[in-house]
Amino acid sequence: MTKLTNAQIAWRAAQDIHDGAYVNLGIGFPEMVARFQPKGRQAIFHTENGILGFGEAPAPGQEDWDLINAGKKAVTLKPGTAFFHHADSFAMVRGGHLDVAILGAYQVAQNGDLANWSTGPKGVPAVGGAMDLVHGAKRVAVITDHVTKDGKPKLVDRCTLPLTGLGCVTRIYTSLAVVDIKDGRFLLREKLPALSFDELQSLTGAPLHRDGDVADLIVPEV
Amino acid sequence: MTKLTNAQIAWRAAQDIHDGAYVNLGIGFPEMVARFQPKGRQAIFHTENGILGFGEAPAPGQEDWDLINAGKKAVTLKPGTAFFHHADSFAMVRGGHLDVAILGAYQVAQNGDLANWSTGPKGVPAVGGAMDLVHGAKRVAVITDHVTKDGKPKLVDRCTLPLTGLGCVTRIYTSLAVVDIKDGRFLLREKLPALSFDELQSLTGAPLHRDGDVADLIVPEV
Amino acid sequence: MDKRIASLADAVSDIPDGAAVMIGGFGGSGAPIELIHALIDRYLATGSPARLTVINNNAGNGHVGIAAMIEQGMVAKMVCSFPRSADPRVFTEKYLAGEIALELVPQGTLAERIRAGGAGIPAFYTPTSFGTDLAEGKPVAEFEGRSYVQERWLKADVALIKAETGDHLGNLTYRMAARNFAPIMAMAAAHTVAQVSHIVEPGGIDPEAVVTPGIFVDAVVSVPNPAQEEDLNRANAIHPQVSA
Amino acid sequence: MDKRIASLADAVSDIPDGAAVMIGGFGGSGAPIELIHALIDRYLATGSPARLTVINNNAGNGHVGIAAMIEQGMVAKMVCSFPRSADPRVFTEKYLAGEIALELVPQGTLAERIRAGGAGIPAFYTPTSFGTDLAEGKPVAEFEGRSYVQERWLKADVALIKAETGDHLGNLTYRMAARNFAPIMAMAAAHTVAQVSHIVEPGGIDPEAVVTPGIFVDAVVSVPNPAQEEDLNRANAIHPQVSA
Repeated sequence: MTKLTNAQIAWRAAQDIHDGAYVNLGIGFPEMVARFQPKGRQAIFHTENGILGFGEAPAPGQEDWDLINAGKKAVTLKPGTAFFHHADSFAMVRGGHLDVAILGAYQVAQNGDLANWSTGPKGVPAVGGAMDLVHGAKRVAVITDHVTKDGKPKLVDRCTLPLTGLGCVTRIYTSLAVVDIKDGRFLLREKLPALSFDELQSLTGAPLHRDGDVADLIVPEV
Repeated sequence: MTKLTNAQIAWRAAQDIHDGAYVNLGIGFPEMVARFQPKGRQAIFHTENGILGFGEAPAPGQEDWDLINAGKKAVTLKPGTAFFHHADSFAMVRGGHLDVAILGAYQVAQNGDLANWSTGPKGVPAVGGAMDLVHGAKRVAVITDHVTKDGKPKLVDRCTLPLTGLGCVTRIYTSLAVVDIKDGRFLLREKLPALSFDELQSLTGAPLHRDGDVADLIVPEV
Repeated sequence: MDKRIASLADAVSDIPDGAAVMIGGFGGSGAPIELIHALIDRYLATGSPARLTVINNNAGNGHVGIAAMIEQGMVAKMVCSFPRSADPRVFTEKYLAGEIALELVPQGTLAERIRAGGAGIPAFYTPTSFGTDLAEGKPVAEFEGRSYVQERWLKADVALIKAETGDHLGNLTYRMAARNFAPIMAMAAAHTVAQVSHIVEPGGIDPEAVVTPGIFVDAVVSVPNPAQEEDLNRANAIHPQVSA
Repeated sequence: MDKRIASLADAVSDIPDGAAVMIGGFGGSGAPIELIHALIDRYLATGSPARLTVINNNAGNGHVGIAAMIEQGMVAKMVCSFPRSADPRVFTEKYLAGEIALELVPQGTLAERIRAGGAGIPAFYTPTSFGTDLAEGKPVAEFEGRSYVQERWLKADVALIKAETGDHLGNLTYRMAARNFAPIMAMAAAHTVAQVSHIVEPGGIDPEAVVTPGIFVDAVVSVPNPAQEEDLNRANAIHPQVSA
């Protein structure tokens, strides 16, 4: 089955970020969104560990390990960067000052519940800033493969994994579709043109609704 | 009756401030304590409006009105001064970081209750930072005339004026005596030598107790 | 993105009737006099914004700044810790006449409530005011054997603040003790307007020295030589000036 | 007053068994490696301090810093948000073997609890973790139609932090994102020790640029060229080094 690559999902998510938006990207895959800002738009990126307005990764060998993001990867300064401490950083998060947070997911439920921090009682649990980010950013979006590695739906009726937050996600960018969450339902906005509605529904763990036309999900060259 | 002047009371209070102590002086009369730091000791003064380690008043005409204390009087910079915002300033206060707060009083009760912000329902009420200062400084002391202008006790059995804080004062420097508060009782530590215990008791609204010798209250030349 | 606004009038043009307005400053130090006077001028010209709730440590001094707002009748309620000053007549007379409401808040609680508003903390416990008249009606709780009062966050529709240097992105620094409430008010208001003495390009402020990151600021307006409230009052200034 | 301490060993000599120790840093950025290693050296020489509770965002990486403390057996409990790293083996093994306790706290809640500890706020409400496993057993309350979890302050006996410049009075500045938890940990600990790359006389730091005022700092020790944890781990460093 044709599906978007992670880079292509990240590209799609980046198209919805307006110029001047304050954005937090979750560690790992979501960090990729920063690479695909549309021309003429410049988001201002926030990282939990106390930087606002940082730039992209430095060239290898040029890292300054006091200048890292929440994923512990090196970043760079830009004109207008600001440093602050952790309590101020999460005041920005919890206080509703971020426009968008884009996070990864194990599961997203049709009521907006998100599970993205724990796959269960085995191993060492780690939560980081995810539980704060889902409460505070004006818009919480998820980017994810549409299904798990073994083909199970990640868009579900009800999360079975430990929750990160209740009713917090409003848009999901997947490898197959763009789905909004509204009034406790999945609303299909875009899907890959080659994929029928029924095929997509069969890969989704709760009913997909439509509210007007479903647009074609663009497959960008990235 | 001979009694200490305000300056002399302030001098006495200043003798109990150790070198390097972090000190907040209430606005008005308590500010005078800063003038009488014993030689070789240097307290670090905090003011609610966001300065730590400021210096004395500037010469008239040299005021910078962005550099004022909580009483809106001009102060000066010293090496090591720091500026911070109001929430951080009261984190210092409430968080137990000040060694001493010295405040004025309308009434202090033998249980340590303090009334110093309101003389009743008439007029415009104003509280400022007093209610914060009484909860947080490691030691809360009061400096005051021993009696009101019309001769009534200010050291009382129970405060009749609106309270600033409960059980917060541990030492009172008056125009006649130094009185500690311990286990809900006034403990007389020093008194003017010319004044008999009974005379002092007659000017005090609750029993004065003794715990060992009562020292002579020094009348300094200031 | 460029948060610069061309004029003081533009900077205050959207504040609606009935708004809650946080105004920086402690006494005259940090008072954004030019923004306040622009707001008064708008009110005198248009009748708006009226019935404001103003949040500031004090309640004005003399006949300029917040005192002038009160004198002109724009303010329905003051939220402050210390409504006294060298010349508090304007507030005092209206208050005693029942023409203005007062919510008296201990200064540290005022600061913490504002910071909580900006930080997404709807309520917190403080020892301050426990057992006093100012705690009446508030929930209390005991933690580790000590009693505390529950206080709620304080937010505003608008904050008007004075800063020293600001860049196009809204990053700000302050001048000495003029900092006071401004950084936390910038956090707690839905829309924050800063008048700044110096405007610089992004990068013109050392990232280590930024006190208010631009995320908390919506508009920056240049006021190169701001008036000092204390100086105005010593010169017996009145706003608006009465034409001869 | 002079808060300078002559040696790293002196700076950590008073920390008792069972102490709660806040350690600055986010990953390697801001980790006070030299203070941590001095504490490990003391433990290896004397058996103290043992059974520590360590509060940090993470739980160590590789075989230096906090990971080395855990590896040597000094740590009874970690309080952190993210006990994972490039090489988390030391913590992971002890945790899975039941040899170390873990209190997992969402990162923003961890920061706010520490700040509350320093600010005299015994409890506060946050939306974070509401309805999740991490809120189990905690009081909840509704404010303005939204649900919140009550969280308690977090204090410590000691904070060990890394700063860039410090003066004799304990005023501190930091280097870039190495700031992270250090300013709030300095507030929340009964005794705060800062290792600083540069020591200056009072007045050597611009009063506007002070990030941590000296009131929050008890001891300052000079470490002119501090190690970066990330560099140590890339070089596969181990503390203590095993003599050949």
